[in-house]
Amino acid sequence: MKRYLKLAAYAALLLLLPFATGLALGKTWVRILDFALLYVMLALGLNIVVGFAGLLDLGYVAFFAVGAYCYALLASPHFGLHLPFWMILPIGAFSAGIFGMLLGAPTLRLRGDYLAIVTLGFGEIIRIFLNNLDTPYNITGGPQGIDLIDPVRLGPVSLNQPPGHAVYSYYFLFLLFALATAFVSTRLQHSRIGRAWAAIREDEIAAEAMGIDTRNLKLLAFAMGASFGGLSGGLFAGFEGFVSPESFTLTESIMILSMVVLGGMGHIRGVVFGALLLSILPEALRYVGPLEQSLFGKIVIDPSGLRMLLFGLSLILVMLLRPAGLWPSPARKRELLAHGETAKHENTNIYDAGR
Amino acid sequence: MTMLRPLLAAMAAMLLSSCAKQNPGSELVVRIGSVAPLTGPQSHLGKDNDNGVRLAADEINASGLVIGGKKMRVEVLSEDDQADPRTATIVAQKLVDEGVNGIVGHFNSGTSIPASRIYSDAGIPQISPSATATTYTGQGFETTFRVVTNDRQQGEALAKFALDTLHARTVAIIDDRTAYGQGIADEFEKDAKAGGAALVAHEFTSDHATDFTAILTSIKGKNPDLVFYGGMDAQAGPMMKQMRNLGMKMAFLGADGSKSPEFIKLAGTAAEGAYASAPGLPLDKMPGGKAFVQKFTAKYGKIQLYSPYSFDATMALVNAMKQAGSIDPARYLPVLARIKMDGVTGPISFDRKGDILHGAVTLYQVRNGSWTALP
Amino acid sequence: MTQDAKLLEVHDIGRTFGGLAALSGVSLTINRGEIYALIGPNGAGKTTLFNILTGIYKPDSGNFRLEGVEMAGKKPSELAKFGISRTFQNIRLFANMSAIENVMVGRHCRTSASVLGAILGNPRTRAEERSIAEKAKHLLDYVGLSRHAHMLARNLSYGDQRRLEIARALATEPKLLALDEPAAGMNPLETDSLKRLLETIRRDGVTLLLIEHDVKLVMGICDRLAVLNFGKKIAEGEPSRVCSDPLVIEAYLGTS
Amino acid sequence: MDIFLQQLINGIVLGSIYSLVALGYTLVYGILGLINFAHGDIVMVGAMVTLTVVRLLSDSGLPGPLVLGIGMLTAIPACMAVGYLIERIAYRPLRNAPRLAPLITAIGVSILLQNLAMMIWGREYLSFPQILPTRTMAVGGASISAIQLLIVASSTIMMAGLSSLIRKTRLGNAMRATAQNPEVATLMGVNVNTIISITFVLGSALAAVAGMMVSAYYGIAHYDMGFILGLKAFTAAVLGGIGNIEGAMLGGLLLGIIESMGAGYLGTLTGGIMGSNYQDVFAFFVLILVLIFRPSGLLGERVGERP
Repeated sequence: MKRYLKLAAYAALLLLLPFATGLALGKTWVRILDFALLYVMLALGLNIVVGFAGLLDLGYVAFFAVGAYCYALLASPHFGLHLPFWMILPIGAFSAGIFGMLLGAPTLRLRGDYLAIVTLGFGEIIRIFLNNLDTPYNITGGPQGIDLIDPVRLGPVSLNQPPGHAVYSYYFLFLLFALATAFVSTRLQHSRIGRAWAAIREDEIAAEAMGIDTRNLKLLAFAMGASFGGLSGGLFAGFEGFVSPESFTLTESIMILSMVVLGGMGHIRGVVFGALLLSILPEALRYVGPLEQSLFGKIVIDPSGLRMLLFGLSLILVMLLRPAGLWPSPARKRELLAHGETAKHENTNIYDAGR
Repeated sequence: MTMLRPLLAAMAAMLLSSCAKQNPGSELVVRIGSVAPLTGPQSHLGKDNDNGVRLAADEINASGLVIGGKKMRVEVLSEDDQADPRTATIVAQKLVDEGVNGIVGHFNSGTSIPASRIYSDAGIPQISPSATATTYTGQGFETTFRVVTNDRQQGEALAKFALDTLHARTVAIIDDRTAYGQGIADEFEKDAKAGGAALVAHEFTSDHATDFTAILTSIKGKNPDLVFYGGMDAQAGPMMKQMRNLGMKMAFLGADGSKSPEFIKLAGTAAEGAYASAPGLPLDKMPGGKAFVQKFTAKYGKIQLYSPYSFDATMALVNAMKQAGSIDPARYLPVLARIKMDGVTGPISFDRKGDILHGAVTLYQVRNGSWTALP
Repeated sequence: MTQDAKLLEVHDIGRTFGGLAALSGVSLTINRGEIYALIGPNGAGKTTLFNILTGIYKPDSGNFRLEGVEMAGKKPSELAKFGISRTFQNIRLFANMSAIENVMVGRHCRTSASVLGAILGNPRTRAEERSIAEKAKHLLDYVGLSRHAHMLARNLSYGDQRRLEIARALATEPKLLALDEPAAGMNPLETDSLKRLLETIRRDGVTLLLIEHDVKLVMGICDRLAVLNFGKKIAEGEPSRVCSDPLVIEAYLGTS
Repeated sequence: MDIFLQQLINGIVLGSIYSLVALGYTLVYGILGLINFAHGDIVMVGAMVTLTVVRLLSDSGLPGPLVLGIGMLTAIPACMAVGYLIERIAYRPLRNAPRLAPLITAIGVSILLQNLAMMIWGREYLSFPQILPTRTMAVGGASISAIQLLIVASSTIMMAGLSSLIRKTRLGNAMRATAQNPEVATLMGVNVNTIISITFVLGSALAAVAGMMVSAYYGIAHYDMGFILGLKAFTAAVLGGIGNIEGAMLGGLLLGIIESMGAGYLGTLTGGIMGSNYQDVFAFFVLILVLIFRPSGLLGERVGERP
């Protein structure tokens, strides 16, 4: 009975949250929450690749881009196609999954940082193609991006009507998808596939010897992670109404990786917390200017610089205080507290840089 | 999760400070949002825009403008959109929530377009001082304006200048694959080809590159009469220097993004003789132009690029409010759409879509170390 | 139904590492239900052959067949499906997973739940999960580790880690269990209990291939053995006969 | 033909610059096994400090190369101090933390350094006064300038100096031992923490020289320049083989040449469909190909996975 009470309390909180923030802090913060939920999906997707299977991916934003462009191309005047969103999202997720496999295939024998640079290269390659496929035929709109993307439409109702309240309706849509992603991730983690991924992360050679086809399972990890990214990309395109290559840079991939590691790699709740924190913190730091104003009466340090400086500082401080992440998985925390040495063993396995 | 409590407390404190500024009474507070990238590769141009808005606000506050019997005080809310489309929408929503009466921004086309939807939904007029992509005003929003000529207008002028004045027959084009650079380069290419010039090379770089020797060398092989660059000063300057170092003597023509003191500083002695265009009329020819240059340089140092346009955009907003006798966006928006005024960059009036009407384009050349307007 | 007595036939296996002939023309046969040992001085090629028979290395020449099926060139995961499982000389357990999870991973190639099954949690998948957990618990009892079921593998004692590795290998239901120096670093007491465990495994129908330096253990437990020296097989047969073979004595004790 | 030669020279000069940055990078990378996102920003600090000194002395009438020398001599200790502080505060406490933890602090340090530099040196692009001779020599139809030669020469000298230090000196042995196996190195009496600090400080000194060279050659410095340089150094270091000094040099040179050739000839190669806009795609494509055939880089030692 106690469990249901707790669950009901969580549900109530999540349902009231947007309206409470909207009233107290303004619609900006609801929009920030919406983006935070998209980042939760991205972080959970990357967590499958980095957290479960232990494959360092520095080009994850490419799948976010594939999903976003799938949605943009299939629901905008660009090609004149206006498919319904429930049809495009699976296409976006599926094609992102294919790209995930495309990335996975050539990199299977690579370990650690060699894999990292290839995934980084892959992310850049996708962004550059998106930025340049406006000639000879205008497929992606090039640097101009794609504009006037149809909003998400549930049957007759478009989430953009009434205009002012789009952020609320998108909040619930994204909440639904984020919860589904978390549910699927949890189910995957405690399953036969999840254990196989963990085995690959711990010791790939032993996993292969125990009958795990590491090649297929690594591809599966890339594909699953990528499909979450594609899903989130589609929702982003519908919400933002405009996509351009500038949104899918290497810095985004690094930020998503930071969310996973800082939150608690391999631990669903930790990754969700990391995603929420690192997407809300930079926006909260926008108030540094007014804070200086009210404290010292005038702007002492240039707020925009100070804002990013504090963000960088917070990354450092959190990792120094919580090396295993803010909310690591209980097993990981137990063994880390045992003594530093054991972590040494673990970090030669997570991905050894073949030094 | 002990981390959460301090974080929430900090946010609450910050929030209280930001809305403590409502002071009722005799003054009519007008809030103008000024949005540009204040961090990252274009931060020097973003800050320049912001300074243009601030100078206009100071001037209006000094002049003691009165609307509806109350003395107007303009307050500038600056935001950093980091030239990122997602951040642009968050910042736009933040300004709408804070009840801005008008927006001067954003800087890039890639951020102005997504943000324009949010301002349009909230019915708040937005004037971009620097976004030149045609799609920005092509979205059919009534609240979207710009005081800088769009790519098409500037492309025509540049092509006419290259072909008729510089008599270039063969042309090489470089663009930095940004919404701005590619937009202006494609327009120039279209008009140059229409004018009978042959395009011998179309090379590409990026908005954070510093080495252009490879693309310049392949252009050198084709020996065009003129090299056109669509992109910003941070690349145009070093590119010009490397062009001369490679012994390439042909003319260099940049667009408004290259016409800044930064270009001359970065290109060094190689800058001599470079051409570039800029929308509007030369500052010193315009009424108030000289005064603007003096006041701006006294307060903020050298004018970078678009601060005169952000100054004009702020003035346009405030004049529209004055003529409409109200600072309520719904009331002064129609007036703004039909406004006719003289800005420091030239006559300001908008066409149906929000582009500046018959926007003049002036060509400049670097002569003994500074941009001089060509007749 | 008398199955063919020969379980594993190794035919003329050769392997070189950059010019060095680690193995040349090695052939041997392991019969079903046997404990077969591979002995020989260091550098004789035991581990190389062992790694070939478990798919880690590919042989340059020759082949080996399990129950008549060609195995050379197959990946270790495929060999595991066919019934060849192994342990490692320097214990490669999944350090941050609990003992029971380690063994459950061994069940992977014998189970089939897919991603969809995991997400939907349909009855078939749940039943399979239960069977995996039960089999794993049973195997932990079998090797005497049931009280450490939820301890992280890295925190187990050295002897227990050895036993866990064997339990994990058994989880794949192997026909042939290959053990790479299982008694290395064990005191006589532990070696003796290992010996009893191996005999129990053999009694329960699993054929064992063993690399071991502890001659006393080898002689005491194996039915047949092969002796390798400088990459060639110099003797094969019952321990008593092989011991008296002059070639073996010379290889071990050096020429008198 | 001289266009091809000029492209080759462009590639070599660009490659030398990448090598300059990659040398310091791979030194630290080899020993810490960490993708040091902050390295590019230490190069930026080196460029900024040199530039500030050079601008102060530019009207003092001292000859160009001397001014540059003084600039470098102030930049090196500055970067060494920054390097030491970073390692001491952001990396050492996480020595035994999970592998990806120091990666995040490196990202944090990179953001910190960039914004500190923005506050100190402002947002404008700082131009390098014209103090170096811009004489260009003709080399069979193509041209190479004095500073380009200086860059190629200095990267080779630095690589040679560094590899002899690593191979022939007591410190070098200790560094290699720590890189291979820190635990055993400690048993052999090597103070691992000191060695790692020294390596970091040495890497930062190399970064200072690289920063000076890059800003002198391109005549430009900006608080934001570190990110791209760091990325190119990471690519070059991996291409050459992580932790391998000669590999970093080779990787840097190759990357420079691939990019220049890509920018120059991709258009003709692909019949105009792909042009210089796909230069980075071409570079990453070649990198992926190399890594498929040599999974630990061109000169990286073959880390055979002995079971």
